[in-house]
Amino acid sequence: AVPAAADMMLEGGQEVDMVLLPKFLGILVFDQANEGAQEAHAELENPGELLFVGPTPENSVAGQIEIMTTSATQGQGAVMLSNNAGDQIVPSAQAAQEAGTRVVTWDSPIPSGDGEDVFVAQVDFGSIGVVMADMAHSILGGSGQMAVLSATPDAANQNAWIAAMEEALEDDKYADIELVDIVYGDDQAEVSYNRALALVDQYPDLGLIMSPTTVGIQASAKAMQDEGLCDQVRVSGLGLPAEMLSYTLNGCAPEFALWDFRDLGYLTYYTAYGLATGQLSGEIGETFTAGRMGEYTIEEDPGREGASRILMGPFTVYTADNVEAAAQ
Amino acid sequence: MTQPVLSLDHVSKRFGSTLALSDMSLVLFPGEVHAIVGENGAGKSTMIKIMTGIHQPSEGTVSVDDTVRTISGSQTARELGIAAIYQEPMVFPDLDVAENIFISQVGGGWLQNKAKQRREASALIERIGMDLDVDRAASGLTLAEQQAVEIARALSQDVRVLIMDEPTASLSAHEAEQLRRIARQLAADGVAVVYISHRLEEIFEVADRVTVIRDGEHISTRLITETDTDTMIAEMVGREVGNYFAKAKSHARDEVILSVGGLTLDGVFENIDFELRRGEVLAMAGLIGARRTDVALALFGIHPATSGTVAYKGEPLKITSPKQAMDAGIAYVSEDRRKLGLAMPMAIRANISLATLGDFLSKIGLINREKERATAHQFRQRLNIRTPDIETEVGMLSGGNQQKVMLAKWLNMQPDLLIFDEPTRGIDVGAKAEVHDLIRDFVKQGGAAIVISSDLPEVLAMGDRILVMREGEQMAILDHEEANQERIMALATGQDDLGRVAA
Amino acid sequence: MMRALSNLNPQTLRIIALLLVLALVILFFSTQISNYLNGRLFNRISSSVAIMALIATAQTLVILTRNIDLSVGSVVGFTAFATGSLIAAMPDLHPLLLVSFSMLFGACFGAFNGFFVAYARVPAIIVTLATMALFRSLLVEFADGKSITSSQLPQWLTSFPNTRLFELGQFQFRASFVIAVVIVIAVHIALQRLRVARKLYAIGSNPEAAEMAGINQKLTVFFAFVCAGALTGLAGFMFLARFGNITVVAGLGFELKSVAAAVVGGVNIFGGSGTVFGALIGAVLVDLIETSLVRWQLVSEFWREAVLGTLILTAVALDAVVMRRLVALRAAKHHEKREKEVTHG
Amino acid sequence: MDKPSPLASMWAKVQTWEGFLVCALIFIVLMNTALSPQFMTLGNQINLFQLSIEKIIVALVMTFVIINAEIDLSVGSMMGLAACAFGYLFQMGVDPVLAIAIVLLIGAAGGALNGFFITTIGLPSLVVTLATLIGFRGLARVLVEDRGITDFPDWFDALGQQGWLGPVPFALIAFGVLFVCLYVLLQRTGFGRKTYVIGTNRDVAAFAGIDTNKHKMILFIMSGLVSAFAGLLYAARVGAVRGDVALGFELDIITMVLLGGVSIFGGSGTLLGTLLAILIVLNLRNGMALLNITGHIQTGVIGILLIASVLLPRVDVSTLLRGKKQQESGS
Ligand SMILES: Nc1ncnc2c1ncn2[C@@H]1O[C@H](COP(=O)(O)OP(=O)(O)OP(=O)(O)O)[C@@H](O)[C@H]1O
Ligand SMILES: Nc1ncnc2c1ncn2[C@@H]1O[C@H](COP(=O)(O)OP(=O)(O)OP(=O)(O)O)[C@@H](O)[C@H]1O
Ligand SMILES: [Mg+2]
Ligand SMILES: [Mg+2]
Repeated sequence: AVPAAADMMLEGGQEVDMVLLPKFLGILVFDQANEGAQEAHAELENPGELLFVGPTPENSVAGQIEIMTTSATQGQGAVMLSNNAGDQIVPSAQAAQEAGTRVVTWDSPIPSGDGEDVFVAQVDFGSIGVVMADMAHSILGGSGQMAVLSATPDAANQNAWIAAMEEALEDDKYADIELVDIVYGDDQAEVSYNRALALVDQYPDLGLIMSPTTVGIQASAKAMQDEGLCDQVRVSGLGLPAEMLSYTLNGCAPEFALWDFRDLGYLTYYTAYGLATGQLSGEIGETFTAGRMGEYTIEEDPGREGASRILMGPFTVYTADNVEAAAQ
Repeated sequence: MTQPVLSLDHVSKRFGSTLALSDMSLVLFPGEVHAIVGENGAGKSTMIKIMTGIHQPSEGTVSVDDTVRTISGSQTARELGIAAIYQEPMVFPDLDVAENIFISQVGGGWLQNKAKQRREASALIERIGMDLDVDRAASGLTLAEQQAVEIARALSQDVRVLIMDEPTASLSAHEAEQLRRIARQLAADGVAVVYISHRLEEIFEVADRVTVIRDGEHISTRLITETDTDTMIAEMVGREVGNYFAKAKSHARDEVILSVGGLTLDGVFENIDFELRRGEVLAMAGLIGARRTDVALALFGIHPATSGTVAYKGEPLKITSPKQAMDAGIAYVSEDRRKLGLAMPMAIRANISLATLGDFLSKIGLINREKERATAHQFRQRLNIRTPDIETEVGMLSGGNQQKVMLAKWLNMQPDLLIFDEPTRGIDVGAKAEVHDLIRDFVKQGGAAIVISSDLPEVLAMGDRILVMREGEQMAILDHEEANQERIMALATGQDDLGRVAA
Repeated sequence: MMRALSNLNPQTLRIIALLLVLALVILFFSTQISNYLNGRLFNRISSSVAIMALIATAQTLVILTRNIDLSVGSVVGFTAFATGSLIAAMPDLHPLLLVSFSMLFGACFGAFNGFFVAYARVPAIIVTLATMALFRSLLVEFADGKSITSSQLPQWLTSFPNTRLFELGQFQFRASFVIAVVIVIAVHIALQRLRVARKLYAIGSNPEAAEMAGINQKLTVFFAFVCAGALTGLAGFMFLARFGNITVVAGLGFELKSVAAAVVGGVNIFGGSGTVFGALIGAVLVDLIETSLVRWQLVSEFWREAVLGTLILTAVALDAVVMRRLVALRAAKHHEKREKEVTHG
Repeated sequence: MDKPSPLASMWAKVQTWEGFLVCALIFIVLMNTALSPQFMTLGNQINLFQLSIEKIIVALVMTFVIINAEIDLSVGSMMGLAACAFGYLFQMGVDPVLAIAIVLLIGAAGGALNGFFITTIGLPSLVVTLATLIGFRGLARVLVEDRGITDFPDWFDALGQQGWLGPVPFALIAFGVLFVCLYVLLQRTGFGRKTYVIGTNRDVAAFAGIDTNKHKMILFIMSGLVSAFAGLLYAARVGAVRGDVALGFELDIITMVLLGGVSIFGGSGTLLGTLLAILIVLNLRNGMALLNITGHIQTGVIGILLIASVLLPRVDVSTLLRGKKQQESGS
């Protein structure tokens, strides 16, 4: 590893074209990430272009592969990818790297780590598990049944987080918390809504629905509220303050967590810029300063051996006390 | 005379290269039955379609009540009181009979009054002299029944001009009679009736005036009293035609090719027994719904019979699919060319080779196009099919020429047993004679033929023996000598008491 | 038994057959799932089926005319989003105005489809395949990364779908469900009684004949699409009210769900026959199966789709076979009748 | 018969739908070349095919199915099922070659299943394949659940990712070969002729002694088989499988076929048309992608193109005829 040059400043003004590639267009959080990236883009006075292109929702996987390939053809300096294609993206990502395009993943990594320079992790996936377990613990008051309502069975990061949570639940502290089921709402409001209710019907003693996806948690909360079940079944997971405000205040979803996607975009841009301009090599241990967000280090990804990550964290746990402020 | 209700002035109609109508003029007066005769492809249907706004004239004008009108579509025609019954009947299979009749009725409020509708519908059907359950879905109707529905539909609106394009083509003598009565009656009520038919004898029963057209041109318009069959035919075909209804002598040989015993299709027909020799023509007579077609379909393997025996060329044969029948050398020329006979949007060539595609294939399964064309050309000459060329879509041809293409398809199979279902339906005298000759040649060369026909003169002209059916039962098999129209009708309608009918 | 049935008309038969299948499915699951048979089940299904019922009705109107509308999903999504943005912008807009906006908005999409199908004579499957993509794209453009959240919506809107109009024991009749059912029944009666509506059947039954019979096909088909659009728009409104949170994926995949519901409900995909009431039952059946499968211990989460596909297929196949038997019976009876008449007369 | 002037015959050719497509294609290619320097590079030209190779392969059989007046909505799910089945078997430690054989068998079986319900039970293909669209996807789900399967043998990945003849990958060659074979099959053989006749009017075909059920069965088995093959190619190209492989591909595939001038009501259309439509769609998408036009606008443009594809050649077939065809193919 290279000697960790104490906070190396990235020098701006270098021209490099970059692509910010979300899972698909039209989702709020990705637009927030774009705002962050644009902010960094301006800050670094990159004369090059920062493109925000993405596939359509129904064509996400094929679309991401296509855009990755085209970016390579265009000789983009870097592609910032919120991967929705799992390892299917690997060949095109590797091709891009061979073509001299840096591939930085954010929000959702490439599971195998192949074809990826570095993953900008919003939080430590392990600690998400712990945090979810803790939220469950405090909501259930230490004991009770909970079920998970995830996005799709293919959502790599949801799967990772659920795995992390299951691991965390091994701890004696959570001995009395029973994870009864994992179901999928396909990240669609109506499916998630119906799944949530089905869970309640199937497990009469269910105390908590843990939904590590913004669509799922909101739909579950609404479902519980509509059916007047909030007092017996609570909802928690990862959600947007703006969407969860009312449910947090009325106790349907007393606790939930999330990170700031603007920051994520901002940090991702800095990383990608550093790599694309050659100021960063991507070596483990390399440290740099990402503008307003301060110092970050490239480290090994504990979740995926052989892969490296930059850990943004920590993320905020929202409760009735702080949610209103965040929702503004 | 009173003022004309509808008139065509120097109307021409072009379809791409074909000139279907050229400089056609025609005047219709209220209260007359105006017959129009002409060979297949003469342009009769086209003229009708111009009157009803389906086609627009390429040149010339249409005027109603002496005022020039552009009839932009069948709705406009309706509003002007012009209704038509087309060559191929058209019903809505999913609606019941009553609804079929009143579906396009104008006015009458938003809601449909089922009871009232039913009453009026039955009244209309009765008036036509049909017996038909008006609550029944139209899907099961026979051609004749469908036709009845269409007529009723036309009658349900007060029409000023009623056009009938070969209305009796699919009707048996009995129903054709009824229909002509209706036509006369309408005329008496002041309606102008246009009556197209290839059955000249009925023209003389029904028409006041008759217009002859040939190759899209107006040849003559005469009072019916001032013309006769021969002149009419001569004008139609532009040549003399021999007496085409003369019965040729039988060519029957001894070898029995087909013997059917107790053939039954449950709920449809039962106990059909007959033998058929090489060189023989067996005619099947009967009213519509007599289920002759179904017998044919059973022999051809479309609706296999449920019981009974079929011996073919001596050996017993169980026919369960058309393929089987065809392999054995049995062919069936359907009565419904539009639905069952021809692939309308496809080329004449492709249609002719259809039943015998195997013969046109090379070892590796490629189609030998030269051979295909050659065959098509040959049949085009032999049956003189009127068409620009053999690549023309069959759908573009006139009814009669379509019929010829369908015959060609089956003749090319060189079958031993040919079943003709209404072989000359909608075919003009000239073509009729040709088809009859074709059938005769066919049997002369040792084939055997079953001819299903609702046209009694034809039955008598073709049949060496005549099998009469009624409601799915075999009434009798008459030898040609003992057969005559009265006798057949008597059997077909179930009043076998000869004395009374013949008298 | 069969004989008795064969006296009824096909449409009634079909509905009876469907209700039988429905009963069977419920019976089956009640043996599989503990405390399955209770008011709760009804409440769940009834409130979740309300939206699909409307869409299936719309789909049926179009299918009857031998057309199809694959754009319903996109229309629902767009309408829901647009309605949401509108009410967010002017929170004290009168509810009725908002509803009529949704329906109008949907009707416009319907008119767009209808124009190309009826007047430009482009096959419906092509037009709507295209507009499905087109409308969705427009939505993404229009949404511009924002999404509608329930916090932006007035209280009355988010609460009305679940307001209980009346209860029968455990059975709660909620606004959304009641509205949906009322509309379905209204459309059902209209289709049977209105003369205009019969023309939908006529056109689907035999377009060529319709042309010859002087039915204004263009207008009728256009009319069908506009009505379907309006109904879909209403569904969009309900979608917004029920889920509150609207993103660009709203309504994704509804096109196939609605076609499935209609088809399972015995609507002939080639037009001419079928009822919206059947479509409603179809929607209920599909929804019931889906919901029950989630609760069925035997099948893991991952088996759901597989089983669902199988069940739909068998349901449709069963229906087809049974109907054929009955129709055959009718024909036989009819024949006998004729025979008798002949022998007597 | 007098020969028309060469110019006139040229014009006549242009007026055909295929002719129009050729012109459109040329225009698009020229535009792309002018607007983006990378377009005409060999790499991009190959990528352009590679990115949708599975779809365009299936589009070839879909052409048969639609000309036959049927439709197969289950192709996307079958591709997914095939890919997942391969992944599953591979994980089970089954020898990849054997696995491939089994997967192809599954494809044929799936097609036969569709065929059975369509021919023997007599259900509309739209309905049957709509159900199997759900069912096959479900089976894929059952096989891989929430796992993503990867690390296939190198030769397998290479098949999808590396050049086979020079820079040309295996899949592209397979496409070429398949196109030629299917072209001959459809346009020159008795089988092809039957496909058209049945599509035009099933009853007429039946009355001419053609076993329409057998024919349709064969077509659907073909469709299933080729879809499975395409699914394998996909797995090889992306080197990993997951439950959502090829989700929603059916619509893109059908779009291409219809764009090629194949009548949705059967009986008319050619493989050449389909090929041209494929080229147009691929070039258009690639061109737009190179110009950084985002996904939803691309789809929108294709959508508009689809409607235009019917409006522009607005010549022959009257709606009546269309209606009739559909009715007969339906009954
Ligand atoms: N839609 C069309 N397109 C092209 N040609 C047509 C079309 N309709 C009719 N024709 C041609 O116009 C001519 C007249 O056809 P028409 O149907 O009027 O004859 P017809 O007198 O009714 O014959 P038939 O007694 O057999 O019905 C024929 O040569 C036919 O091929
Ligand atoms: N009562 C009926 N119900 C249902 N289908 C019928 C009925 N009568 C006839 N058909 C059908 O209509 C077609 C015409 O056969 P039909 O019974 O009229 O015998 P036909 O004596 O050949 O009459 P045609 O003179 O019209 O040929 C056949 O396909 C038959 O199956
Ligand atoms: Mg005619
Ligand atoms: Mg008959």
